[in-house]
Amino acid sequence: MLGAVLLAILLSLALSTWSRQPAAAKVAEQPISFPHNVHVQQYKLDCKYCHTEARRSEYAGLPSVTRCMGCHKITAADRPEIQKLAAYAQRGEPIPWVRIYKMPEFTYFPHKAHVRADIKCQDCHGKVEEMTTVSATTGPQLANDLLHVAGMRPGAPPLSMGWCLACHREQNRTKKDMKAPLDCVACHH
Amino acid sequence: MNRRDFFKVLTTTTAAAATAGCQGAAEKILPLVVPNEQVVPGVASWFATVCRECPAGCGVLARNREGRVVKLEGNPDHPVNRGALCARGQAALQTLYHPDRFAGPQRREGNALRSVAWEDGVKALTDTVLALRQAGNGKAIAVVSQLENGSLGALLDRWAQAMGTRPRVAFEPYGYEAVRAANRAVFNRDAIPYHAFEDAEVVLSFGADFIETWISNVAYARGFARMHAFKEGRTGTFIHVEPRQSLTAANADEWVRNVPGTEGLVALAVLKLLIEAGAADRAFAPAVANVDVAKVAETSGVPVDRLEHIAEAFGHAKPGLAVGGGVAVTGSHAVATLTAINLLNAATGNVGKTVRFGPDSAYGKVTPYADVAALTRAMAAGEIELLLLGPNVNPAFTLPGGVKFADAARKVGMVVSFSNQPNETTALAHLILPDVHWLESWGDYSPREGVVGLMQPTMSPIRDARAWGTTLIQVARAVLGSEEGKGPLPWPSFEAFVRAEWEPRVGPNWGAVLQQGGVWKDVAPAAVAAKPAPVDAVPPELEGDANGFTLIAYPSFRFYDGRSAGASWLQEMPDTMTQAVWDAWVEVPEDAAKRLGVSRGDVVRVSSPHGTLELPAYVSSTIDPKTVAIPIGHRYVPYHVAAGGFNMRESRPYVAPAPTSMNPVALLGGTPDQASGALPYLGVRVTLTKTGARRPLAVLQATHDQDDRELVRHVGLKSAREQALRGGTGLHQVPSLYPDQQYPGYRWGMTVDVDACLGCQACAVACQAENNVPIVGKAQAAYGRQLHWLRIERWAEGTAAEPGNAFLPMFCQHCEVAPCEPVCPVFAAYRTEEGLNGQVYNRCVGTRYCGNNCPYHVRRFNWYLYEFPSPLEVQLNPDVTVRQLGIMEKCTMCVQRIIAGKDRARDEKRTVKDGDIMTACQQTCPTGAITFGNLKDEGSQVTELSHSPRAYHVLDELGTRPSVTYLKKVVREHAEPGRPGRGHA
Amino acid sequence: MPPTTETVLGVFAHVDTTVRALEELRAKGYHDVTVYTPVPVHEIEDVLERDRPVSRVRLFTLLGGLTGIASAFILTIWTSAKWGLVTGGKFLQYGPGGGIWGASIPPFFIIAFELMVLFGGIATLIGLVTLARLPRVRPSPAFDPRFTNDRFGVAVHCPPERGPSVHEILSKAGAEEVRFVTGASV
Amino acid sequence: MNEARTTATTPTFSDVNRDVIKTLAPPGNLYFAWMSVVALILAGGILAWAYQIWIGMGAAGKRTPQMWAMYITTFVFWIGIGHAGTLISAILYLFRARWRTSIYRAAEAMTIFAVLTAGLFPLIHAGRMWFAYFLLPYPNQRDLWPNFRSPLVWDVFAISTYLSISTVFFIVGLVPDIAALRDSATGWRRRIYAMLSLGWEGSHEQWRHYRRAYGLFAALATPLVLSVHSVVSWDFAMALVPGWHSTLFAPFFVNGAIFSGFAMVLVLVIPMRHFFGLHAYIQDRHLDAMAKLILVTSLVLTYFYLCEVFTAWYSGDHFERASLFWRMTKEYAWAIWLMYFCNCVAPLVLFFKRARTNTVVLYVVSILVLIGMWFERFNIIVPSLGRAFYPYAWGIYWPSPTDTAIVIGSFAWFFLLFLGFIKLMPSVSVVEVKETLPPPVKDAAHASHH
Repeated sequence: MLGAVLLAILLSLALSTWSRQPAAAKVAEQPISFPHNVHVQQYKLDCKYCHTEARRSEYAGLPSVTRCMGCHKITAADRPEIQKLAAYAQRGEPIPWVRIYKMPEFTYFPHKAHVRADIKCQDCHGKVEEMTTVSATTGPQLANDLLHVAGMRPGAPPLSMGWCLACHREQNRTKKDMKAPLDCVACHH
Repeated sequence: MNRRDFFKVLTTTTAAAATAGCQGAAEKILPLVVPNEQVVPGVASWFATVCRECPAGCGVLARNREGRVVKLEGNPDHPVNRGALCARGQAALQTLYHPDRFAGPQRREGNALRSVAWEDGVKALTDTVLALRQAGNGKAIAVVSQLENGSLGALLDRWAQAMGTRPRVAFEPYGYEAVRAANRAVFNRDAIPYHAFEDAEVVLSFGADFIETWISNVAYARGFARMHAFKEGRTGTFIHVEPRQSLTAANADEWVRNVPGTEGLVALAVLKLLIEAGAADRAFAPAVANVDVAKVAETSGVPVDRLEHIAEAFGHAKPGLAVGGGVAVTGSHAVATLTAINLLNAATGNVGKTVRFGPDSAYGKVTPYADVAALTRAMAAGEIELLLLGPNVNPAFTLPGGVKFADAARKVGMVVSFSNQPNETTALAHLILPDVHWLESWGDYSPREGVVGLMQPTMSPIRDARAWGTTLIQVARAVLGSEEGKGPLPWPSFEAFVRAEWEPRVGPNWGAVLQQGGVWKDVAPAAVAAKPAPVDAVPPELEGDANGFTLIAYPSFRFYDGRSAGASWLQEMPDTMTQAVWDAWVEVPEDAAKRLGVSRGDVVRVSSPHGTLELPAYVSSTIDPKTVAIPIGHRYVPYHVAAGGFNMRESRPYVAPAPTSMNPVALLGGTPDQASGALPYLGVRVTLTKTGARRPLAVLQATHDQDDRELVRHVGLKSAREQALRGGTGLHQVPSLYPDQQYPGYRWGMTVDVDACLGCQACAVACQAENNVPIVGKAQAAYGRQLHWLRIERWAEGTAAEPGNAFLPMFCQHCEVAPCEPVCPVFAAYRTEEGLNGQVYNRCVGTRYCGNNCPYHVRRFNWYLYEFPSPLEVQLNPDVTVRQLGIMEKCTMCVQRIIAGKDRARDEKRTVKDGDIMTACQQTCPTGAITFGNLKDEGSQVTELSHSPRAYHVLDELGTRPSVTYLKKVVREHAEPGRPGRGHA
Repeated sequence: MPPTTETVLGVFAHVDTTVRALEELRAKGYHDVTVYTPVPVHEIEDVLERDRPVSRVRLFTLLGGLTGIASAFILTIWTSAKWGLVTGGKFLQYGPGGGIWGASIPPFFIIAFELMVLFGGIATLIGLVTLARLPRVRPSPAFDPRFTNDRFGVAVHCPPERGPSVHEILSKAGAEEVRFVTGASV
Repeated sequence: MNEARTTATTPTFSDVNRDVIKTLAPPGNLYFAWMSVVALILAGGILAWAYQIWIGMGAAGKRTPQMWAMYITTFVFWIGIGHAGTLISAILYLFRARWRTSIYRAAEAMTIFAVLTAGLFPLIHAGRMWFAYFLLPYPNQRDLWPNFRSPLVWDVFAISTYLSISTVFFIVGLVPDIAALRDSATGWRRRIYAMLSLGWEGSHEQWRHYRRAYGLFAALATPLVLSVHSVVSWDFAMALVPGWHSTLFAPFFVNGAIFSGFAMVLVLVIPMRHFFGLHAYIQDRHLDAMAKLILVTSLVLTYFYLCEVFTAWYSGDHFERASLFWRMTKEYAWAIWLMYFCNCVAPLVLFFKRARTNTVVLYVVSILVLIGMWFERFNIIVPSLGRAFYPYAWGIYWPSPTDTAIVIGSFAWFFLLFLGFIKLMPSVSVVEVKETLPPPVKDAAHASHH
């Protein structure tokens, strides 16, 4: 009886955490259907060519509309999606991209330090180069929580704390002179 | 494309850490339309400008993140403040993001203000000017600005000339006209000199509150600390003569209480004693021929032996510095007093050494109060048809009650205010054309000769505002019918005017000057000759009941003349001496309080011939028994009132003080002083009556008595010198059974020099700004629920009438053996391997056990969900979590700055070196009382100081082993608590 | 199939008569006896437990308690070693004399004690339930509701042919009522 | 209370069954009136709690320095109350104190309800109660565990263990009694009781394991009782606060818990005896025995109070002395002197036998003891925190309507549970009462060994 009560409490609480922590939108309808695979595989663009801020800022950054137009003034200018882009550029409006990856407010995640440590973008973001539309399922998941409670040790879902930690520990173990912080306040302050 | 246009399109939602995250509608991220090399999202950029919260004109660096200013710091290159900033400067962000800022131009329709389009507003003004000019009545136009001695002033003067108006009035409520008048009389210079506190050995101040507001409080506090703070055995002496124990007085080695208005007598008596002792120029003997020291002692309430002691101390100084003319002691006697002080300086050879004419203060260019009073009379007489009032000009609040400005303003056909937020004067205005905030504007300001600070927009205007200069250029062009590029005002905008003004001065170096924040050069002191004219130190003329109390209306170091009162950080920043927040009070002498039967918080009616105020009493054991004191500048802060509706969660923490007048200036008569044209702030006697009502003050500190707990520790000057020679550390470690903790990398620590701390509270506000610390309102603060991570405590020792005070900045001590940590059930509090007490907000459950177990009580609990009324949330530091309700928080030693500093060092492939990382409190401290650094680095300043002989830990007998080390206050032998001479009865 | 054993139930109103019946049955070699009592009665226990070992419940308790202690120390030491967080200046020392011995053992004793009691108690309950064959979905045929009130029951299980003799023993001992119970064994 | 003695002679086994079953008869209007009152107060408390969760802990009167106040006071109070039951059922069982039998069931129920009430308070008290499960050691995605050095985690273990063991003990004790109820009940009640009784029959084989298990439970529960309040006392003793940091606290708290627990038993049992007419089972000598225990624990408590004062004085520790002096003379002096009166002076009347057997006197003394013991916890928490090391943060706590409503609501919650219990379960143990009665014998000679 007591166990059932405890389990019920635990369930509701797990549910409550899960609903509280931000997880990203799944497949999202973007204002312009942007194919990462074409840009990366066909045109061999480096991630940081567009996401320029990643190496110097907390944020990876999105390319400005003028940067897009730098190529697309000529390249594929006749395609309907590119014409949408041109319209934004003409109006001087930013493109309202739908956000896929988001950290909770209480977590500090600097792209810069990760780029400096030679962590590949794909390590966290998955094989973006193969995606037409970027999507991800991130953040703590109820099923995972329950498996843990049941005594199993499933791999942590992306962008959950256990997942960050697994990689930090792995880096420290495998790479020389690597000091991926495991200090709480390094990310939570 | 220039930067301002860029700001308009830069909109990233990614950085707004304002509200707790939750799932919901898909979040949008908006990239830039055009990339910008100056601003990288996620990386701060810094823009130099000049602080305009008071005429001191300190240099400011604004930290801009994603297009919005989130923090202000002093400009380290600026010669006035050298990186430091006072509390008001720190809180300027809250006037920038003031929720009540006008959304755009407003026009009065009936009693209400209605929004109008800029074109309509400008047209209304243009039409009025045009009509007046056509009627040949240009003199019916008056322009009033604050002290503007740079481009804006020049533009205003050109405009006034072109429109044929009256001469512009540069109105500052604190004008120090008496100082100028006395300098005219003695040195034949109509100027306010530079006071080199740093070069003085003894400072003798006659009511000059230079730690609070006097002329240039950051510069002088800095200079004072360099002269006074104990360093390698060297230190100066500071003697302060004032009828009440102000914050400045509390910092004096010797505070001498005199009867109000007798400063001049004391100065003359000291001069006489010096001349008699042969320590001063005998040429000045005739000036003091009539002075009878014994009589002075009787009139001023300063005993003869005290006077002799002062004279002896001052006579030995090579050089000394005598200053006077604080606003609170400016009365009809002020010119005589300051003349006496000038003579004292001249006779002891300080002029040219510590009193330097040449680098004169901008205050010398203030329009004397007499002219302002004359303008008001002209208004009342119906001579003024159009009154233009610049930003920070609030005569309805700052002019004395006797002047009846509001009545006069009602006689004016059109009152136009350029203020960007509502105040007592905009309530009278017919048209409001909001100027941009100084953080959003171009301009320049010269705080003293040789120093010109350049102002640039640090962000785009957050509200629909337009530079005052631009508006006036437009009006002028419309009135004159001239095209752009032609006529007396050919510039398209004020920005263009500023650039045109600077073009000849800087030429191609514009960018570098902009980055530096201005241009400065040393100005050599001018040689001046002193006229030893005899002085008749008469007492001040006081209106009102002869049996009443002399009213001291003194400038608040929190709000200046009231212009900073819109900042809630300042409202909740305690007045260091009383530790009261939010509300104003009347300081009532103990005996009088007993007679009236009032205790702290009882409302007292204060009546003068010109008005009455009802204020809660603060019973003081230190103030002159025939005097009461009220701070100037306490104003009502409308946005803290609940907007209505039943949303307790948001409205409850914001409780405003009672919406009645708290302005002691309203009690003054306002007849200008004949000799100087100054406003006699010391000019009325008031009567007190008990009303029977209560309005309890929110006083944050429970007691000023340490109860022998040695929180603040003293060391006599002599022993401090001996110890400094001998070396060795003052710390004694409490033994432990456990081995010492090892720190693999850095170990962060701090030192606080109690001897250097002046109690100015700048650090407290800097901390609040840096760390997203919310304010809680008066009622909650009164109940001990304030959230300050850093507080300045005042501890008093000695007698109640003449206590010695020490100021103790208290924040998380980052104990090595921290009592807070093991009691936390979830490891939300733990020790990092770099020696910090980490607090993980998202892990905290809110058991508050740590808060109980912290012997220093520095942990703060989020009792409510504290809201930041829009747009104040824009100011929030994106690097720091905004805490949710129900969790503990505390000082983190600015861990976000530590992380950023380590990151920078790693970019340069090195380790952090001393000075790389500064905490917010350390950065802004004018006196350098706070040091932060790596305790494992043997060469770092913090290591050196923590091994100082003066070092101690607060409550060290508990064995908490704090990482914060305090340095004992050095007291002059005669002033040591418990020694005769400090007035131990 | 005819039953291999038969149950004879005697209902007694008094303890002394019950004891007398039991003594008699023992003397006659009837050991397969179930006694129902409203309360545990020493005299009856004395007769029945004369040469039987003590209940094995205590083994459960012991094992439960030991499991509790062990799991508490494993849990506390393992979890604190996982992060090695320092609180209050107490930290894990690695190296000589360190390792898990550097853990804050004294506070963990409290957890160990509590888990010992908890696991011991739960194991005891499990022991009780298992050994006493609880819960019992259907009442045994020999049971009579009066046995939880004020009557004592002696159910003797014997080969059918011995039934009458048991009946006689019980009646003689002073049973209020003696009857044959059908379709049951223990 | 001068009710007529209903049974002059010793009851028989069937009398016991009859009398106990009688208590479960459908209740009258008075009962429902009480239930309504209690439910109403409880509703107020629940509303107050909801309000507090919504608006934040600021709704309660806490502040710096009193980060803890009435919630922890009441928490410790209820934990203390929860001591008498297991003490009676375990320790007195091991000591074979026969007078315990008639009251132990009510006391045990009281224990469980008190612990259930107490258990709410850490939740009510937490700033983010929705994250309170962070205190439980369970595997999770974050790879995080609680801090086993924290007394609060010890609390979690101690209280949940205590609640589990007490509940098991209670249920095990109930099984034969419910079987008795089952055998006299009909209809749905019978089916429910049949389920709850686990098919208990009272066969000698069942009794054999039962008695052994019961003894083991008692043996486990005995140190547990002593440990729980010791652990709770360490919440304070492990902290640094002057007035808390004392090795005296564990025995001091345990003794106080027994003291208040017995007072609460009397408060519950005296009306129960009156309304259910259980004078044959809960006799004056039972009350007398409990009164004696209250007297003894009161005297011990007085000794502890003196020790506390002596330690503060003799230690020479400035902080301790200042704290104690302040508590005894300044703003909260009324509370400490009220406590001294209720806990040390009032129980002295129990030196007189006439007082010990007079239910009115006993009842008044018990109520005073409960008030005194609530204030003892208040005096430990609120004034000590208000006058700790740092004079800057000295302060006075005032309760707010919210925390007052919640604290009062907790009493309603407790009484609601107890009122429900007495009508659903045998509030006097059938089996154990019978055990103390002379067993029915035909031949008097056989009964001689009693």
